[in-house]
Amino acid sequence: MSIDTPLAGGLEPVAAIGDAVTVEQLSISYRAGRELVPVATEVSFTIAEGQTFGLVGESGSGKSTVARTLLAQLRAGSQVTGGQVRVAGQDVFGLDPARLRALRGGTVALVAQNAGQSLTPSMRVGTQIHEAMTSHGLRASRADVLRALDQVRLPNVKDLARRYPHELSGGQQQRVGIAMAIAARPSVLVLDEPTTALDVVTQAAVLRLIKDLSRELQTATLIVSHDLGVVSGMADHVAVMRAGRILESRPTAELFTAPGHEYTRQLLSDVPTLGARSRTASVAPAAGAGQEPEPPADTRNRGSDVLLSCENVSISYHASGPPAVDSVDLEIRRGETLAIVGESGSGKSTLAWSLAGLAAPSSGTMRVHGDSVTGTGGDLARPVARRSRELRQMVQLIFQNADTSLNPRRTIAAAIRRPLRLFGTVARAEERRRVEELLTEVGLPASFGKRLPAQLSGGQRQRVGIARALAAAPELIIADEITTALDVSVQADILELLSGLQESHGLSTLFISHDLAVVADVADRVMVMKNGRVVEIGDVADVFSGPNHPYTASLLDAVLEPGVLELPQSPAEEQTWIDDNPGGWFEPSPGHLIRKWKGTGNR
Amino acid sequence: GVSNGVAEIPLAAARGAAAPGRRMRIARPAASAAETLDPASSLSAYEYLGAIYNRLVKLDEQGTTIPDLASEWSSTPDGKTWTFKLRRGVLFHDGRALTASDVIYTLGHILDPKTGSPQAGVLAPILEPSGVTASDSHTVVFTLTSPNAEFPSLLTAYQCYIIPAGSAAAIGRTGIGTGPFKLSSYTPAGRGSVEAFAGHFAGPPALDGIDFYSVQDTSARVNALLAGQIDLISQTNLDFATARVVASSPVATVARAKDAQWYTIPMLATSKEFSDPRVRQAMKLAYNPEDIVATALQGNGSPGWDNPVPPGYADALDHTRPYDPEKAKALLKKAGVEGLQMPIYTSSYDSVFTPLAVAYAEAVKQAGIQLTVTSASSDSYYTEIWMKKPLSVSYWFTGRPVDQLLNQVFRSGSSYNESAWSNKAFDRLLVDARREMNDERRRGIYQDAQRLIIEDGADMTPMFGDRLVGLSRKVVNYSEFGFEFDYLKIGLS
Amino acid sequence: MKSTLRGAGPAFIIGIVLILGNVLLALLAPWISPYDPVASDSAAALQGPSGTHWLGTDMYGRDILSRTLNGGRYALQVTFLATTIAVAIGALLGCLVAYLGGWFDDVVMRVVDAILSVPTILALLVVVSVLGSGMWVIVLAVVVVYTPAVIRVVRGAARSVKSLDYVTAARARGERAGPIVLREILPNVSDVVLVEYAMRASWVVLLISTLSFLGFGANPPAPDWGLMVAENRTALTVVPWATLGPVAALASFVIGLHLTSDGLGKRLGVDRAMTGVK
Amino acid sequence: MPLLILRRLGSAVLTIVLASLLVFLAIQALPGDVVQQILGRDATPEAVAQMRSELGLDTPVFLRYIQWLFGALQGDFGTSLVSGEPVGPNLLLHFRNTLLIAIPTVIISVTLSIVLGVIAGLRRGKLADHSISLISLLAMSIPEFMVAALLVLAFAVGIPLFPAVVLDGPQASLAQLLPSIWLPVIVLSLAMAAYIIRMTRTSTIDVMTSEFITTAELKGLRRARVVMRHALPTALLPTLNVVAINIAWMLGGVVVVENIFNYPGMGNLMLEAVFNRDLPVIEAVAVVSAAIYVACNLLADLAAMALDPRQRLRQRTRRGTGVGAGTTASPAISTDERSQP
Ligand SMILES: Nc1ncnc2c1ncn2[C@@H]1O[C@H](COP(=O)(O)OP(=O)(O)OP(=O)(O)O)[C@@H](O)[C@H]1O
Ligand SMILES: Nc1ncnc2c1ncn2[C@@H]1O[C@H](COP(=O)(O)OP(=O)(O)OP(=O)(O)O)[C@@H](O)[C@H]1O
Ligand SMILES: [Mg+2]
Ligand SMILES: [Mg+2]
Ligand code: NI
Repeated sequence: MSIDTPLAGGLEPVAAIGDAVTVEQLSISYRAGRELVPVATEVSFTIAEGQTFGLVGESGSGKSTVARTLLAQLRAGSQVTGGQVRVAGQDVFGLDPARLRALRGGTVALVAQNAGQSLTPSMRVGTQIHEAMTSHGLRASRADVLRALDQVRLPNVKDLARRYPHELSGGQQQRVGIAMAIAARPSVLVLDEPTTALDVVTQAAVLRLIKDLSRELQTATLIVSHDLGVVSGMADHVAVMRAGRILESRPTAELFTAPGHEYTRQLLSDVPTLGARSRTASVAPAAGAGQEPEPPADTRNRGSDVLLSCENVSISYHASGPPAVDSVDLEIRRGETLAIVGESGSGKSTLAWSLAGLAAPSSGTMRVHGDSVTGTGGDLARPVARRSRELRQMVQLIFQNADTSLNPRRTIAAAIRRPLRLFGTVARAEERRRVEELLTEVGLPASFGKRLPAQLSGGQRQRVGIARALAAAPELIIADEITTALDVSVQADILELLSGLQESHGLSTLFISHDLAVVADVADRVMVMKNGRVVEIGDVADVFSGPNHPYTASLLDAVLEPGVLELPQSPAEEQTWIDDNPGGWFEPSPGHLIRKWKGTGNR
Repeated sequence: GVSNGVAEIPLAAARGAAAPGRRMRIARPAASAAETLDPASSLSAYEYLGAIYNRLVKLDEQGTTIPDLASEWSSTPDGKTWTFKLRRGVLFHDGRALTASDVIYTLGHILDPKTGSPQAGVLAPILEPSGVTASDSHTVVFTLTSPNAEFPSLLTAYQCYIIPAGSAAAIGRTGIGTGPFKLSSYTPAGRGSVEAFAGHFAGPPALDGIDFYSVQDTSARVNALLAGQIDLISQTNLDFATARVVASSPVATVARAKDAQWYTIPMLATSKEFSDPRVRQAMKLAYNPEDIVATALQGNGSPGWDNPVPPGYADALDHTRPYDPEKAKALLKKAGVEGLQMPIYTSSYDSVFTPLAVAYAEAVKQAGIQLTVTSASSDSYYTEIWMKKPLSVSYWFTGRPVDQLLNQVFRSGSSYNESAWSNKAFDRLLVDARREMNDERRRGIYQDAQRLIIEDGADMTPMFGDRLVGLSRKVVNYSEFGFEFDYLKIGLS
Repeated sequence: MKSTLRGAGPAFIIGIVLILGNVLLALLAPWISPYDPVASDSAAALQGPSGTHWLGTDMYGRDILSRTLNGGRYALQVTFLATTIAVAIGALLGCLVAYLGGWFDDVVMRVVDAILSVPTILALLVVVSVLGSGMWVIVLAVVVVYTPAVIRVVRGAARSVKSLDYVTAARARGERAGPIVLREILPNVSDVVLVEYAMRASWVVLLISTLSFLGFGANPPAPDWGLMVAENRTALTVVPWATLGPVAALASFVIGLHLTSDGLGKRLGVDRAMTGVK
Repeated sequence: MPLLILRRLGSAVLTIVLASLLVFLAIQALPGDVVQQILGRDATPEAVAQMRSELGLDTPVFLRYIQWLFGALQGDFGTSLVSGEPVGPNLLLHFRNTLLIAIPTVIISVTLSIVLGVIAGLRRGKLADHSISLISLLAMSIPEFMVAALLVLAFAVGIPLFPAVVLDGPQASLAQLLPSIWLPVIVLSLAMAAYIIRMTRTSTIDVMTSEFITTAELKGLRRARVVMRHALPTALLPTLNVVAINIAWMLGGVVVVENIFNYPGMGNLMLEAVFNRDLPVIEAVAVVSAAIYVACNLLADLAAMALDPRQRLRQRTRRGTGVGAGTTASPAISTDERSQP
C-alpha cells in the first residue's frame, strides 16, 4: 500500500478557521509551600493550520510546561494563574471531561520525548495504536493499524504490530509514538523534544518523517527542543524561552540570520558548528588501488611523543557473538585530542572503559608510554586492580553524567580529596589547599568544597568531575560524552575549560562524543566507529572534508545546523555497505585512513 | 476482693432430671499421640476409662472402698488371703459374661513387666501373678506374699479396670469392658465416641453417648465451651478469672470439686541441689502455705503444710509447721548453698502451675533463695521437665486411698515417685501399716509416715486446690471424684 | 535529621513520637510505674480501672498499668538488638554481595534463599526449644532468620547503586572493595536501610510478642505484652483492660514504626515520582 | 524463555535441597540423644545401641542426609518418633486442611486488597485512601492473636455464628471442617491484605505517575481503560512478590491462628512436632514449607512474565553508561522484598 493513501474512517473535519492554536498571556505557577513559583509568565503565540512553531530554550525554561497546556495538562501542583489556551476555538482549560477526552488525542496529539517510556510496556504496539483510533470514534480494523504503522515507514508492519514496545529500537519506538499520535488525525501536533533520545542519523530520519506527515495532514505543529539545529530545520516560526518568558518570537530564517535578543545571540554563538566545510564526494569502494593495506598504526607513527598505543584490541562481553570492540588500532600523542564518534552501541565507551582498566580486552595490546624523563609507563591491558599506582594515576576518566558520577552523600571537597589521598599526589597537610586550588582551576569558588553534589548545577557538577580527574595529576584524560547532558551554553563553557586545562597541563585527551560539531571543535584527530570497528580515522580537517567512508558520510549528512532551514533529504537510515573482505585500508591523504567497503545495493 | 457485677463461682453443678436421648460432648487436652485405652498402661486416655470399664471395687466420695464388679469381699485374719465374690450377670460389650478368669487375666496383665503398668509398682511387692486364683467362676482369691490390710483399696486404682481375658494385645484400641458405655470410635490424641451400653449391669446410663474431642489449648477449650460447641471440659482446672467468665456466661457455668487438686513442688532428691535433706527442709520452712493459697488460688483451696494427705481424710495428720525464713537461711548456710539460685519449672499444663511457681518463688525470696520461674511447653512438660529437672511444680488428683497415695508417690522406686525420694524407714512404715489389721493402729502408722514426709520428704505440698470445672448449664448430676465422673447419672437437661 | 524530617509529612512525626514515647516509657518504667509489676495482691484481683489502679488489675491483683509500662522493656530490647544486628550485618553483606557479584553473590544468595524458605516461626521455635528462651537466644534466632531478608533487600538497592558512575569512578581509581562498599555504596542505600530497619523492627516486635504468646518468649511472671495477652485473653470479657492495655501499647509502637518507615519511604522516592520532578 | 524458566526451576530445586540440608544439620545439632529420649532414663546401653542402629543413627550425618533425601524424593519422609507412623500421609492430611483455609484466604484477601489498594492509590490523599490506609495500618499493627481472640469473642461466643474452635481431628472431612474455616480465614485475610493493599497502593501511585500513563491519558482514553489496561499490569508487578511471600508465609506458618482455633493444619503439626522434638516431622514440615515458598516465588515470577513482556527477557546486566542507568533505583525494587512478615 502506498503511504499516500489517506486513512480510512469517518473523521469530521475540525472547524478551524485561521489559527488552530492561540496561547494568550498564559501564566503558570506551581505551589511550593506557601509561595507560588512562576514557571511560565505571559506566554503568547499562535500557530496557524499547517504551520510549525518551534520553542527553544535551555533546560527548565518552561518549554514543556507551555507545550503541554495545549492538551490541558498541568503537572501536579501547578495552576494557570493567567491567560488562556485556545485550541480549535475552544478554551482547553474550560472543557468538561468528555470534551477534554475528545480534545486529547482527537484534536491535539502529543509525541513525547522518550517513546520508550511513553508506550505502555505490557501492551502490544498494534493494540496501542488501535485504541488511539477507536477511543476517538474511528472504526479501525487491523488493516488500519498496519497502515498507520506503514505510514511512519516502519518495516515489516505485520510482525511489528504484534510486538511489545521493548522489542523495538529507540527509533522504531519513536515512530510508533508518532503513528499513535497521528492515528486519530489530529489537527494539532505537539512534539516535546521528539528526537532528543535518538542518535543523529535516526534523528534526521524521524524529523523528516514528522515534517512530511504534518505537511500531509496539514496540522498545526508545536515543536519543543533545546536543539537549535532541530528547530531551525523544522519550524516556520521560532520562539526563544528563558525562565518562563518568551524573549523573542520570529520567523525562523530571520531569527537565525539576525537574532534580536542578546540571549539568542549568545545561544547561537555557543552552538558548535561544523563550519564551512567542502566535502569531496565519498570515495568509490574500490578506489585506492596501489596503496596496499598496511597496519594503520605503522603509517601513522610519527615519532616518539606517542603517549598511548593500542594494537588490534578486541573486547567482548560475551563468549559468543561479535565483540563489542573489534580489532581496534589507535595512537594518541602527547597533548593531542583524539575524538571517537559513532552511533550508540558502537563500542566507544567499552574502549574507553577498557583503557581505564574497567574491562579487560580479550586480545591486543594497550600500552601507555612513560615520558622521556621519568620513564614510567605500562600495560593498560591489565585490569585496574593489577595496575601500579602510577599507571592508575596516569589515566583518568570523566563521565558523561555528572549527576551520577559524584557520590551524592559526599561533599565536593571529599570527592576531590579522595584521589589526592589515594595517589599521594600531595602531602596530607596540603590536601585542603590543593582542593581549593583545583576548584579555582575549574572555575568554581573554593567555598563549593563544603557543598553536596545536589546543591550544584549540572555544569558545576561536571566541573567538579574534571577537578577530580585533575587531582590525580594524570597524563591522559578520557572524556566519555561529558557534555551530552548539558545545555549548549554550559557545554561551550565546559569545552573551553577542558581545552584550556589540556593546554596548561599538557594533557592528552580521548574525547568521546556523538556530536560531530563538538568533535570538530575540540579534537585534533577523529576516529569513527561502527559496530565495534574503526571505519575511518584521520585529522579532523581531513575527515570533515572527505572523502569519507559511507558511514561517516551518513553521520555528516545527518547533522542539523542552526540556520539551515531544510532537513537533510532522505537520510540513509539503513546501512548501504558492508566491510570489504579481506578488508584493508585506503588512505586518501596521509594519516587519513578509510576502511574498505562494498556497496550492498540497498537504496 | 470480688468486683461487682461478675457472677460468683457456684459451688456445685445442677441436679435434676436428665432428658433422654442426649449426647454429651467433652473436650479434653490432647494427651500424647501414643495414648491408649489399655487401662493398665501409663499412657491411658483417662476420660474414656470410667465410661467403658469397671473395677472390682471403687472408692466413694468419703474415701471408703465400695463394690463395683465385686459384690462382697473378705480376708483371712492375717490379711494375706482376700476373697472377692463377683457380681453375676455382668456382660462385656462384646456380649461375653464376666467370670473370674477375666479378673485373673487382668491382674496378670497389670503385673506383667512388659505392660509397664504404674500399678505394678504398687501390687507387685505383695502379689505374684500366680497368687490370683479362682475358686469358682465368680470367686477370685488373692494370695498375698505379705499381709495387707488395705489390699482392696489398692484395686480401686484406675489401672485395675477389668478387661476381658486374652484381650491385652487389642484392648488399647478396642476398649471392650463392662462399663456403661461402649466404644464406637477412637483416635489417639484425637476424637472418639462411646455409646450407651444397654447391657450394663446397673442399667443404661442417662446419656445416649459421649463424644470426646481433644483440644490442645486451654483457652480454646474454654472458648469451645462458651461457644456451645462442647458440654464439659475435662482435666482442666480453670483459672479464677476464666472461671468467672464461664460462670457469667449464659450457656456455661462452673462446678467446684473441693480440694480435688493436690499441688506439689517436687525437689528431685537425686539432684545435686536437693540430695541434702537440710536444703529440702529449708525450702519448706522458707514459705507459708497460707500465703500461697491466697495468691495462687485466690483462696479457693486449703493449705497443705507439705502433708500430701488431704485434710478431710480420716487418716490425715493434723499438722501445721512454723514459717521460718531465718531458720531456712541458716540451714542453707549450713548446707553450703546460701543464696541458692535455680530455675523453678512450670507450664500452662494446669492453670495454677504458674501462679504457684510465681507465688512460691516470691515467698522464698525472704530466705535468700532466688528462683527464676521458667515456663516450659505444656505438651512435653510431663515428659521433658517433670522428674527430670531439680525443681518443678506438679499436681495430682486427690481421691486415692492413703495406702496407695503413700506407696505410689513416696515409696522408694515407685514409678510415680516424682521427687525420687528414698527413705528406708518410711518404706518400712508402709509395710508395717499393711500388716496391721487394726484400723486405729494402722492410722497411727500412716500418720508417722506423714510425719516423715513432712520432715525429710522431697515433695512439698503447698496446698490442695478446688478444681473449677467448666461445663454447660445443661449438664445435670455432674459429680467427679478422683479421676472420673459418675458416668451413669451424668446427663443433659 | 532535619532534612529527613522535612517533606515526610505529619504521619512521620506521629510515628517518631509513638516510637520515642514507647521507648521512653519502657526506659523509665522502673521509676514511673506505680506498682511492682510482678507483685501479686490477692485482695486486689480483677479490679476495673480506678484511681488506685488506672488500668485495673489482673487475676493475681497485679497492676496492669505497671505491667504494661514494663511489658515493653523486654520486647523493645530484643527488637532493638536483633533488628540492629540483623540490619547491620544484612546491609554490609548485601552491599558486598551486590558489589562483588559473581560466584560469591551466587553462593550467598542461594543460602539466603534457603534460609528464607524455612518458615520464620519454625526456625525460631527450633532455635528456642534447643537453646532455651533467654534473651540472647531470641536475639540470635531473630538475627538468623531476618538477616537473609535484609541482605536481599539491600542487595537489590545496592545493585542499582553499584552500576552508577561514582562507583565506577572509585573502581577506576583503584579503590578496594572495602572502601567502595563503605564509602560509596552503603551511604547511598542508607535510605533503603533505614526504611528496612523500621519495617523489620515492626515485624520483630510482633514476632517476639507472638513467641511470648505461644509460651516461648518471656517467662511468667515477667511483664510482657505478648504474655499478658496470652494470660488474660480468655478473661477478655471480665478483664478487658488486662488484654487491651498491652495490645494498645504494642500496636502503637508498631504503628509508629510503620508510619516512620512510610515517611522515610516517601522521602526515598515515591513523592518525588509524584510531582514528576527529578 | 523456556530456558529461563528451566533455570529458575533448577535454582528452586537447589534452594529446597539446601534448605532441607540446613534444617537437617540444625536438627542434628540439637542437644540430647533422640534414642535416650525415646527409651527413657532406665534404658540399658545395649538397648540404646540397638535402637541407634535401628534408626540408622550410627551412620555418618552426611550419609544419613543422603538417605533421607533419597527417601524424600520418593515421598518417604520417615516415621514419626512419637506416633511411630509414617510422616508422609499425616503431613498430607494437615497440608490439605491448611489448604482449606489458605485457598479462600488467598482468593478473598488478594482480590479484596488489590481492589482496595488500587482504589487507595488512585484516590491518593482522598478520604477513601486515608480510610483504607488507616485500616490496613491497624491490621498490620494489631497482632493476629488479638484479632483472633476478638473475633472468637464476637462471632463465636457473643453471637454464635461460627464455631470457636475446631473439634475434629486432622482426619475430619472437608465438610466437617468447612464451618470452622471462616474465622481463621478472616484473621489471615486481614493480616495478609494489609501488606498487599499497601504494596498495591504504592505501586499504583508509582505507575500512575509514569510517562506511559500520561501518554495514555493524553490519548483521550477513558479513565477506566487507562487504569485497567495500561496501569494495572505494571502496577501489579511488585504486588506479585508480596502476594507470593505472603502465601508462602501463610502456608508455612499459620501457627498462631491454627493454635488458637485448634485447627488441625500444618502450623499445628509443626508446633506439635517442635514441642515433641519429633525430628522427622519437623524436617518434613520444613521441606514442604520450603517447597511452597519456592513454588510461590516461582509462580510469582511466571505471573510477572505473563503480566509484563519485559520480564520475559533475561535481565542483562548492562553496565551503567547511558542516561538510563541512573534511573533504576525505583522504590518498587526495594519494597517488594520487604514485605515478608
Ligand atoms: N508542579 C511543579 N512542581 C515543582 N516544579 C515544577 C512544577 N512544575 C514545573 N516545575 C519546574 O518548572 C520548570 C520548568 O519545567 P519544564 O519541564 O517546563 O522545562 P523545560 O523547558 O521543558 O525543560 P527541559 O528542557 O529540561 O525539558 C522546571 O524547573 C520545573 O522543575
Ligand atoms: N556490561 C555489558 N555487558 C554486555 N554487553 C555490554 C555491556 N556494556 C556494553 N555492552 C554492549 O557492548 C556494545 C558496545 O557498547 P558501548 O557502551 O561501548 O557503546 P557506546 O558506543 O559507548 O554507546 P553509547 O553511545 O550508547 O554510549 C553494545 O552492543 C552494548 O550493548
Ligand atoms: Mg521539557
Ligand atoms: Mg557510551
Ligand atoms: Ni510493604
